[in-house]
Amino acid sequence: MPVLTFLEAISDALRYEMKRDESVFMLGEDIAEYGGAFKITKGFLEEFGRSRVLNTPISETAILGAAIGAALNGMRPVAEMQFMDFVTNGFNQLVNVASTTAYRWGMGVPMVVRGPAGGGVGGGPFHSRNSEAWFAHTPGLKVVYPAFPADAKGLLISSIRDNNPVVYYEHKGLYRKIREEVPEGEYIVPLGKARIVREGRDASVITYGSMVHESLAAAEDLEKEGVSVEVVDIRTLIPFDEETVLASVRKTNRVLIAHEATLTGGFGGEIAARIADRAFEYLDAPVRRVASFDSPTPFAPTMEKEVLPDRTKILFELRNLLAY
Amino acid sequence: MPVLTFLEAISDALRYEMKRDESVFMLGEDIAEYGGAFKITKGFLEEFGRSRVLNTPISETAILGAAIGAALNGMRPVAEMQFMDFVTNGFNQLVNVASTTAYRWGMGVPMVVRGPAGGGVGGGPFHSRNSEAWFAHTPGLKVVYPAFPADAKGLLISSIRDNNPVVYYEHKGLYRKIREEVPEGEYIVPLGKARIVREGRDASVITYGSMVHESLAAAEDLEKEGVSVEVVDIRTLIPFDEETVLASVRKTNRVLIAHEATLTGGFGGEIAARIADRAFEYLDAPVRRVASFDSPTPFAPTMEKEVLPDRTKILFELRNLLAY
Amino acid sequence: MKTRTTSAKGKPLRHGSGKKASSDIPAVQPMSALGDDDRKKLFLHMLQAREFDMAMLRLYRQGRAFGGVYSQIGNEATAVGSAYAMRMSDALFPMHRDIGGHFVRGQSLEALMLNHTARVGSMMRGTDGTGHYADASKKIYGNVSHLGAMIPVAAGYVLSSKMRGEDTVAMTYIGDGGSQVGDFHEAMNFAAVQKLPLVLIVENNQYAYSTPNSEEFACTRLSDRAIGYGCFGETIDGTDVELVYETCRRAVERARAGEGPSIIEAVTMRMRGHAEHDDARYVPKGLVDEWEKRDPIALYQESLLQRGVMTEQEIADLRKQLSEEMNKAIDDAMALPYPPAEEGKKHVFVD
Amino acid sequence: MKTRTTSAKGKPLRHGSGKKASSDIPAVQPMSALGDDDRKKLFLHMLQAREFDMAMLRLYRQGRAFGGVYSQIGNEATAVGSAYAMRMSDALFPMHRDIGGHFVRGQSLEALMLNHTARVGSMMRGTDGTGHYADASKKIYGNVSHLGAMIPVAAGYVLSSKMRGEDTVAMTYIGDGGSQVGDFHEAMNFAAVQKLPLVLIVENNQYAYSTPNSEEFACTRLSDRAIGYGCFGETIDGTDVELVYETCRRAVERARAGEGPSIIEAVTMRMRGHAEHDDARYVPKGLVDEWEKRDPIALYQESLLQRGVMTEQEIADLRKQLSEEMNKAIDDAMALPYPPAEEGKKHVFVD
Ligand SMILES: Cc1ncc(C[n+]2csc(CCOP(=O)(O)OP(=O)(O)O)c2C)c(N)n1
Ligand SMILES: Cc1ncc(C[n+]2csc(CCOP(=O)(O)OP(=O)(O)O)c2C)c(N)n1
Ligand SMILES: [Mg+2]
Ligand SMILES: [Mg+2]
Repeated sequence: MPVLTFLEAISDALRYEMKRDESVFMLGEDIAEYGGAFKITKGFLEEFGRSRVLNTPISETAILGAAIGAALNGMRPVAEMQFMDFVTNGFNQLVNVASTTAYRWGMGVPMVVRGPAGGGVGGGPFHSRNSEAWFAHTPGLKVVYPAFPADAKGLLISSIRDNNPVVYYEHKGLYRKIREEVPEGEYIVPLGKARIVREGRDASVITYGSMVHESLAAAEDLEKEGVSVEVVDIRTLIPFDEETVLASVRKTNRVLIAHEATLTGGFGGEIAARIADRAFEYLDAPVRRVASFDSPTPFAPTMEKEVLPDRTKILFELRNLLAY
Repeated sequence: MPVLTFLEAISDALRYEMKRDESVFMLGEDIAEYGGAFKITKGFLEEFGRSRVLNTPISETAILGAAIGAALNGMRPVAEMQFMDFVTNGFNQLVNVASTTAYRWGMGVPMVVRGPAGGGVGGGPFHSRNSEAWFAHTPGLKVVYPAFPADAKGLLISSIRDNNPVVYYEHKGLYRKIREEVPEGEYIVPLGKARIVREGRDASVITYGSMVHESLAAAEDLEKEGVSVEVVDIRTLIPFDEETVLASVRKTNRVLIAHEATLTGGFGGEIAARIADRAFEYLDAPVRRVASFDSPTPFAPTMEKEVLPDRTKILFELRNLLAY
Repeated sequence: MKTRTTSAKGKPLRHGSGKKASSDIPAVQPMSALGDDDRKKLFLHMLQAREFDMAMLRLYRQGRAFGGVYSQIGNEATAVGSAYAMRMSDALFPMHRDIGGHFVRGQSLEALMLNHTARVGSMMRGTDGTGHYADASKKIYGNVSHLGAMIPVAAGYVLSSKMRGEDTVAMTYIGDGGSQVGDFHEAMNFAAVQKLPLVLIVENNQYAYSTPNSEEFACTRLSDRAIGYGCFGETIDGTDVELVYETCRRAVERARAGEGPSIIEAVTMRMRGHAEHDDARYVPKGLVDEWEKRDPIALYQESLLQRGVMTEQEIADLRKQLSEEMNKAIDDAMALPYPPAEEGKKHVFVD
Repeated sequence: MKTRTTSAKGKPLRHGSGKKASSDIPAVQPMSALGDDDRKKLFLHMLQAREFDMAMLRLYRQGRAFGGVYSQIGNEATAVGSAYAMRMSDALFPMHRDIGGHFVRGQSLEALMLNHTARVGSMMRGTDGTGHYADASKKIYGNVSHLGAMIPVAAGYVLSSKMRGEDTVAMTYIGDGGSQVGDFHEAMNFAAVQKLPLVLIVENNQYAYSTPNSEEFACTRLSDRAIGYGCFGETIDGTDVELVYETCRRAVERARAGEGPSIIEAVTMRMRGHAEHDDARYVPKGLVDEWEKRDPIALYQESLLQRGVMTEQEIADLRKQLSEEMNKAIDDAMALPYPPAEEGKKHVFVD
């Protein structure tokens, strides 16, 4: 199996689906000649032609609306947001049009909105947001946030084949940092299945996206001290794999939830609530969360590091949890 | 003290602030001659003139953007969304411009966005949404959702005087249904203070907006059975009065969270998470939530009733909680 | 310059100021191959729309309708004439005053009535009402409440037809008010760049809820926006069904020929309140009186009689028949219950 | 018709096709009361902008800058000429290639350098960088990344000035790419309806990131959008600082006189990549070569020398002085640390 970066795995999934299914096409800003701001679609124009690798004007509402229209007309559009932050300019199309169509019309809207999200790379307030909780609170949308190249590929293929609108987050900090073996060709990871990325007995970390890696690092630190931490990567927020999460908590009896999005109103609240409800009797300690401080993401590296969660903060909370 | 409906209390607050402070003005669709879709600003045009009761084109982005600009230029604009659902068309202005300005520029953006929200009145998918959780997850915005006329007045006055952007929800089902004595003239309810609207010993319901009334009704039902339920109206989501909530839970040891917004990713998750963290040792039962089913709000009355939470569903969950 | 007006005197057809003389509005200049059968159909569909409207109004007055009841009186010629310019393989994305177009595409009274009253068996299962439904078999894709949101969707629809080499055209609508929403701009610009086969009808009925044209926009004609997108634009009298048809037919032909989108502003008057709860007191009485004289159905009836296309008797019979059908549809719908409650929890996603 | 072009031959000034001959671009036609002192200032501020740009570029190459480094080479005349048309009591809402305007309003090199490198003491405390800052003392309100978002904000700013009877004008900017964002539409329409004193400069530098004009819009001139809003529109050569100044001065005067907003399209070329990471391979070489000849600073220097406003020696001295100041500003900034980490957790709200 080839070793691919996170970014390459996404390109691989897109290319594979574009080849496999004529109804798949891409639209977005600068995705044609330029191959996209992060070069995800480099070479796609040459391979698939201009009509399937469609450069659009800077018009997120038009991009998302057009994707919905194309999806209603038998296509499987993949809309790229140059940065996921810009989805706010087409927000209405997603939360009111795309998300309600199955319910109202009984028709699928098989579209994927994907793009780079997340902080830690000096992007500042407008190129760092983790907005997945907005969409997780919008019935009718699926929300995916992978952490590993192989998952990124398998989940993206599933997202494209799904008949519902999927918002697919790519943490830009992982693009070139994380690499692993990724199966060639057909490779599917179903939506709605969490994955235990590290087994453990003493505590569980429920996490996704960039924080999976920070959690694994913290778990390794603790392993040296003889403590065994389980790390669960939920991978998709919607559908949410409650069973796997609850099973882990019931096993370890201590749980920390970690995400990079800001704390208040983040999806960690939802996870904590479900645990406090359905695994209540198994809890030996308070349900804790590690997340970004409730602020915009600052630009200066010192300040950005301060507000973002990381291995050290996770480690700190895990120690508290274990000491409880 | 005059007895006012919820709607009249809002008009009263707006009128009072418009009279008191020249920098307060209103902008929105059909708010002038027509007095707004719900007649909140009836008579305002005559009283304050066209420039302070500004009819706008149907342009939520322009409305919210202009409000930000006016706020930066010494005014205290109150922007009406004809229905709060339409805030999605100006979403970017709120979540990226308004919310980050204090942090980036050190400048206040004293604006209020207000409008009718919520279901139960046959509004269907596009006139019923409770979107407060989106904004509660956006650092830099304050979020208010009153349940009583006097609070509506006092909180709206505080919102207008606040130097930060405030998203202020008015449940349209309460507009003409709920009335009570409302202090005349100056009346302030500070943002960030929850209110115990009913004291109790055996369980707490943490709630806001329309569900405060359903929770009170359920509490009354249980009182007849000799059970004493405390009902806490948080009133503002951001800032969140964690202390009052935790104190209630520490007292009753059983907690139900109720809101009309859809369950998954709703603000109830945040409340549950904080309780499961900071009141963990006081909990004698799982933290439960009652909320809308995760779907758009359907139009047919039978179906709408099915998905929305109400007194009966709260009662059912309270009984479970008490029997635990 | 791609925008022109058909105003005979070159005066802009706009501003609900009560100053517009009916002589400002050009007479029909038939250039069509419309036969008498077509004319009868145009008339029939306008009548159907009116009957439907009056029925909803009755239900509303009786307290038997709920949700917003949006009358389309005054808009029948625009809705019917435009939809009649399409092929059945084309796609219609109507707005809230375009029920006439649904009839053109063969939608049944029964289905519409169930839909609007959210009865069991309605096209949206009761999840929503009004013209928000879709019927793929008739290529009708209804609107959402958020004005303008369906313009980019219609654009994407024909973008994909075009990708597949099909010659589908999409026709969609927006009000004088809705034209100020950002979606209008992004979608029409995108459609122009991609030369999409999209026809946008701007239904300028002088008001957006209570807001008159003068507080909505400051341009001479809303079709002048076409200049800023590089597409075709035209402003016409929207009460003249054959003129609407002809204008739209040309726009549809241009679209199908790959010449890109058009913006057709059809000038009419919203003859009732925004919805039935609104008494529209803000509309100057003179304005309404003036437009009363331009009732699209009365005008067309007169024209058909004059041209001998239909007789008084035929028209009376037709009206009677439609009214009976309507009453039956109401009775049938009202006899049905609302959908079962559990339906509310189904199909948030498709499989 | 309110839109016109200053293209001498009536040819549209657009399309980065490499086909534009420099003779298509009209020569300076001074109508101004610009004195030689003004001319020296215009030149100075353009040079400051260029120096700043080159400095950021150096830092980037040395790996000492972070975030996006957006060069404005080619845009100096537009940024400086337009800002120079304002009073200090007016408000500037610049975009990412308008540093020239900041200098016009007296922003210091030091403050800008701290800001762009996010050093301690920077205007935004390190919360953000680039031209996103605001400086109320100079009435500079920077942009957010989301293109177009500040147009409605600028509109609201002068809406409130107008309410208070002040005569403040706001000038704001958007790119050829950003002009397709819905905010553009909603804001300019709103401004036109309210006759707001707003001047929008559309900086058409042929590309939006990698996307050429032809894939962004299909209209002849972006200023033609003005027709659809009922405001004034004009397309000019954006490399000619005095022409830009004159055009903007008229727009500012109209605005102040209550005649409403203007859309001025200034045609230039983005001479480097979108940001420094972008080698702009997608731009045809011929196009760049052609525009090299129209470097706004070289053109103006030539003009000043010819007219005897400045001597070669004066210019050489000025350049040297600016370059020294710049090096000092860099060294000073680089000697400072980033802000303390705790700053990240402060001031999410104001009191
Ligand atoms: C984005 C948005 N904002 C506000 C509304 C509320 N609203 C519904 S219809 C309407 C007036 C529409 O006027 P117009 O577009 O002229 O259509 P008309 O009803 O006159 O046919 C308004 C303001 C809405 N539906 N969508
Ligand atoms: C709403 C939005 N979508 C996408 C982007 C990403 N983006 C940043 S600059 C840019 C190109 C801008 O082009 P233009 O407006 O022509 O300005 P220029 O950089 O050429 O001066 C893009 C696509 C953005 N900033 N905002
Ligand atoms: Mg209208
Ligand atoms: Mg550009």
